[in-house]
Amino acid sequence: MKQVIMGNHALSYGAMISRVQVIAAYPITPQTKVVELLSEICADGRLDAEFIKVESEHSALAACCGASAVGARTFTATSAQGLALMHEMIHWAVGARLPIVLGNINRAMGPPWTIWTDQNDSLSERDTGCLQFYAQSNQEVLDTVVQAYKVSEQVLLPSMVVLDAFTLSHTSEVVDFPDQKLVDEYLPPFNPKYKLDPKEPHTFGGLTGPDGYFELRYKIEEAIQDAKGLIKETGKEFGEVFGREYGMVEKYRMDDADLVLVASSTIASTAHVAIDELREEGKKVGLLRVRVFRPFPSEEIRELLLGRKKIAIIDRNISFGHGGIFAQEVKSALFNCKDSPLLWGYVTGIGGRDVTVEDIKEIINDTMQSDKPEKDILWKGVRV
Amino acid sequence: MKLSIPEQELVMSGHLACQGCGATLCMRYALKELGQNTILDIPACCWSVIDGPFPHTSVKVPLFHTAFETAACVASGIRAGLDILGRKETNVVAWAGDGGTFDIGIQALSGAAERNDNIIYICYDNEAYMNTGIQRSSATPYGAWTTTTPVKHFKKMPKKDMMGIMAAHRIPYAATASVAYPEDFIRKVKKAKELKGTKFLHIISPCPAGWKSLPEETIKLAKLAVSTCYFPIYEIENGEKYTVNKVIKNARPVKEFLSRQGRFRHLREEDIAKIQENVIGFYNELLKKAGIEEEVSVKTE
Amino acid sequence: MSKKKIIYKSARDIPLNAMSVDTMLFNKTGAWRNVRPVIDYEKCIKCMICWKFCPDISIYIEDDKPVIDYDYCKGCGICVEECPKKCISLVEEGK
Amino acid sequence: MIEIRVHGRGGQGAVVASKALAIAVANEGRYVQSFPEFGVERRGAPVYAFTRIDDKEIYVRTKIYNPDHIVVLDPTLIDAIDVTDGLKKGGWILINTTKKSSDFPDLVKDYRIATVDAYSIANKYGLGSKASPIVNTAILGGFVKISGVVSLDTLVGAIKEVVPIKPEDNAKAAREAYDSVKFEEE
Repeated sequence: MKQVIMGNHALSYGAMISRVQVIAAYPITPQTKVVELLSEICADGRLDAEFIKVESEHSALAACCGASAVGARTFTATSAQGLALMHEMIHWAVGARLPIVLGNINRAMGPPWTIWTDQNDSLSERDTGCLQFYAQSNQEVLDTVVQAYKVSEQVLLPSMVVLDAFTLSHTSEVVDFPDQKLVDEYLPPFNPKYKLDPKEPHTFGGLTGPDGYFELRYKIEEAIQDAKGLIKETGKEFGEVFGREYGMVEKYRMDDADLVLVASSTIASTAHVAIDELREEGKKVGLLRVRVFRPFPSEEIRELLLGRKKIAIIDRNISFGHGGIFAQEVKSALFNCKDSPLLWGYVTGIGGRDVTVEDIKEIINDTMQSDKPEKDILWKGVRV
Repeated sequence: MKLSIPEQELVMSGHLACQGCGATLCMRYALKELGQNTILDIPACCWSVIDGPFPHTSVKVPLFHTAFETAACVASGIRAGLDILGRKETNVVAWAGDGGTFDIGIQALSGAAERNDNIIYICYDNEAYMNTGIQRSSATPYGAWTTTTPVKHFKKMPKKDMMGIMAAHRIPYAATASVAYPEDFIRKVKKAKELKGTKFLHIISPCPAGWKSLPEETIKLAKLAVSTCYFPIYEIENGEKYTVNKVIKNARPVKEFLSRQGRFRHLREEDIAKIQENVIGFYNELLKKAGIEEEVSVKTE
Repeated sequence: MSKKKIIYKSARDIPLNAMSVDTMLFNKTGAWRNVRPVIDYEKCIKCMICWKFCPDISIYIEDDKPVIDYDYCKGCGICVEECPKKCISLVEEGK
Repeated sequence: MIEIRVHGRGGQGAVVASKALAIAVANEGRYVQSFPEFGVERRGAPVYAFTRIDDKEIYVRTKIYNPDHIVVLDPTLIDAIDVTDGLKKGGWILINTTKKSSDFPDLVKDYRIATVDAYSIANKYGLGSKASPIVNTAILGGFVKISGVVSLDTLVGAIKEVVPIKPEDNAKAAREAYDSVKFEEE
């Protein structure tokens, strides 16, 4: 059944239909609607779950670690400063191999205070071993929460489902609610092999010297690489059951494209329109939307971008001193490859500045008209 | 032969504690009463190491090692998980040192206490950051040497009154105990086990390395801490009903406690007098709160 | 419960989340001590105070009397100090 | 390059010994590294401390796997762990013990044994407690005699620099061990 709901609520409903059992969360703009709705859902019995209203984001994810460690499916959501405060516990969830799903509303980092979107908060967590999904629509937010649990609970790593502040979180649009019975079959109950259980007592996380820690970290990398196949598998299965297929990336009008625009989140969504308009002008351009940032889709990047003439990448983030983060990662995936295309890295939309269809068309046209990028970081739209 | 404490042992030999470590006895006594149906979560502290390296452990109950600030909130999470999974009978115990309780973990503890989450929080207090080599914490007493309060600048602030803070949260039960009196400590663990809501136990646990005391005198010091009123033993119910256990009528001079520890060797007479005054002052306040009229005096034989 | 320290040869057989699979009993902490407590059973009144205060759980009860397990006793001396009958003495470790 | 491993237990001063030796070497104008086996030090638990000495700047920054000499502060370690692990053949093993080198038959085969009763020297000068005397400075006196890495006076100067308390007593202990260490001169 379809409803018109905002992105925040898509996150809450995603958690609801995934039958999460413990929620621990702390409010932060623009995520507050997520926790408010979940509080009502728990209160009126639509979801049989314990909701711990913790005193900080650090404690939110810590409480989730405790709950997940005893075998309960757990959920939390946060944004920007809250995600940064959780950083230590994201490492903890990964090291303890706890499949917690964390909704993150992309919001720029303060100071100065800002509540508008960019990707620096979530991307700052890229080295922790937590999976990262970037949604372009409220429908994808809801669908991805369910898929994230299915993947996480098999690889035993936490997942982050990311949506833009306001352009998704507070934007209402039509969302189809998957049938609960089908979701229950698609996503079986969480039943971990090892957990905190007095009947079979174990200690988790004891002091580990150089003779063992190296191997434990190797296994985490093994698991996150396995996640690539699982993400495609579960995305395909989701398509068969619910009619919407998902993968590591989304290809849009790329078949004969000489120039491919690489983008993510709502900028990628807007880019569909820019691509259509430029196609009408006879320009052979296509869009590659990166849906999963960790594990990074290097294989798809090589398969779909090698041999193209030009690549333009839009980053709504900046790794100070080096440039856009998607650009860096795409470059590194294409390195060591024969006929890897020239690549223009654009940084735009920082701090929630709107990125319009015109802006994206300008980016593509600039790329077409120049024979090579003048600089590593091509700022677009900043008043200099 | 009737034992004064339960015979079952849920802590095993081979653990890595120093010779004469009070903290191992605290755990041994607590688990004797808590029993097998218990889950521990332990933040950074001596016990993070005492339990032993991966893949070994010295306790017979599940133990979740966690980050320094999170003893209480991880316990809240464990409790919520167990409750939703229908395992409400399992004891959930946050087990932390003084640093993880008085300093870095106090926010999470206050959060759990304010929510009255059904957990037992036990702080074994050796009065400094011992696992990292004896740095001062807010549980370090006035006058003490630590590596961060050198003798010329010994700790000027008094020990933080954690029980007062927990009383202010109106939690159902808070109590202090001493590792020298396991019967009393175990009675309080049992009481905590049977109450719902947040229970806080604060047990003084001498540390030979950090207090610069003899390993064999750990129990002797834990007794002197009580008999000198340095560490009063009492209970607070719902933040208001005070009960003083082992009421001390005339206290042994606090010097007897201080003099057996190298961390106080530098104190001059006037420093010791100041400590004596504070110790007796606090204890008299406590007696008043417990409705006990007469005041304690210091034995001067 | 084996009495051997476990070292994992490869990532294949290492438990995922640094989970314990054995006790610390392999670690004979008795090697730490340089003095050992010895009970004089003539004077011992079997009050079990030594058993009660042993931080290494290395005094066990056998037919109603305390027995020191020298595999694990670290020689801290608490039992010697606390014994009401002073019937435990400290002996220099095999000099 | 000379590499030395000091064996002790937590709280016995192995690390301070390695540091004192390092300062002495530096005071004689040579290059040195001094580092503990970074791990969990617990009073009583076996610990290791390492010193690397050379005439030129030392670039290697790894553990020491094949020490030239070892110093054993606590005789009970000999049964508890393999103190000779990686020790170069013919290297010195200086043991704090009242026993003679011939009492260590399996060690004497491959290595040169020296013994010094550091416990009684430490007790004589009130270093540490009766239950756990601090023998590190005493035994260093013995080591300097057999290895000759630095002069006794330089060592005593370094000891006074590094020991937290009783510098004079520590110095005397080192001198006494220097004189009383027993070893067979080839």
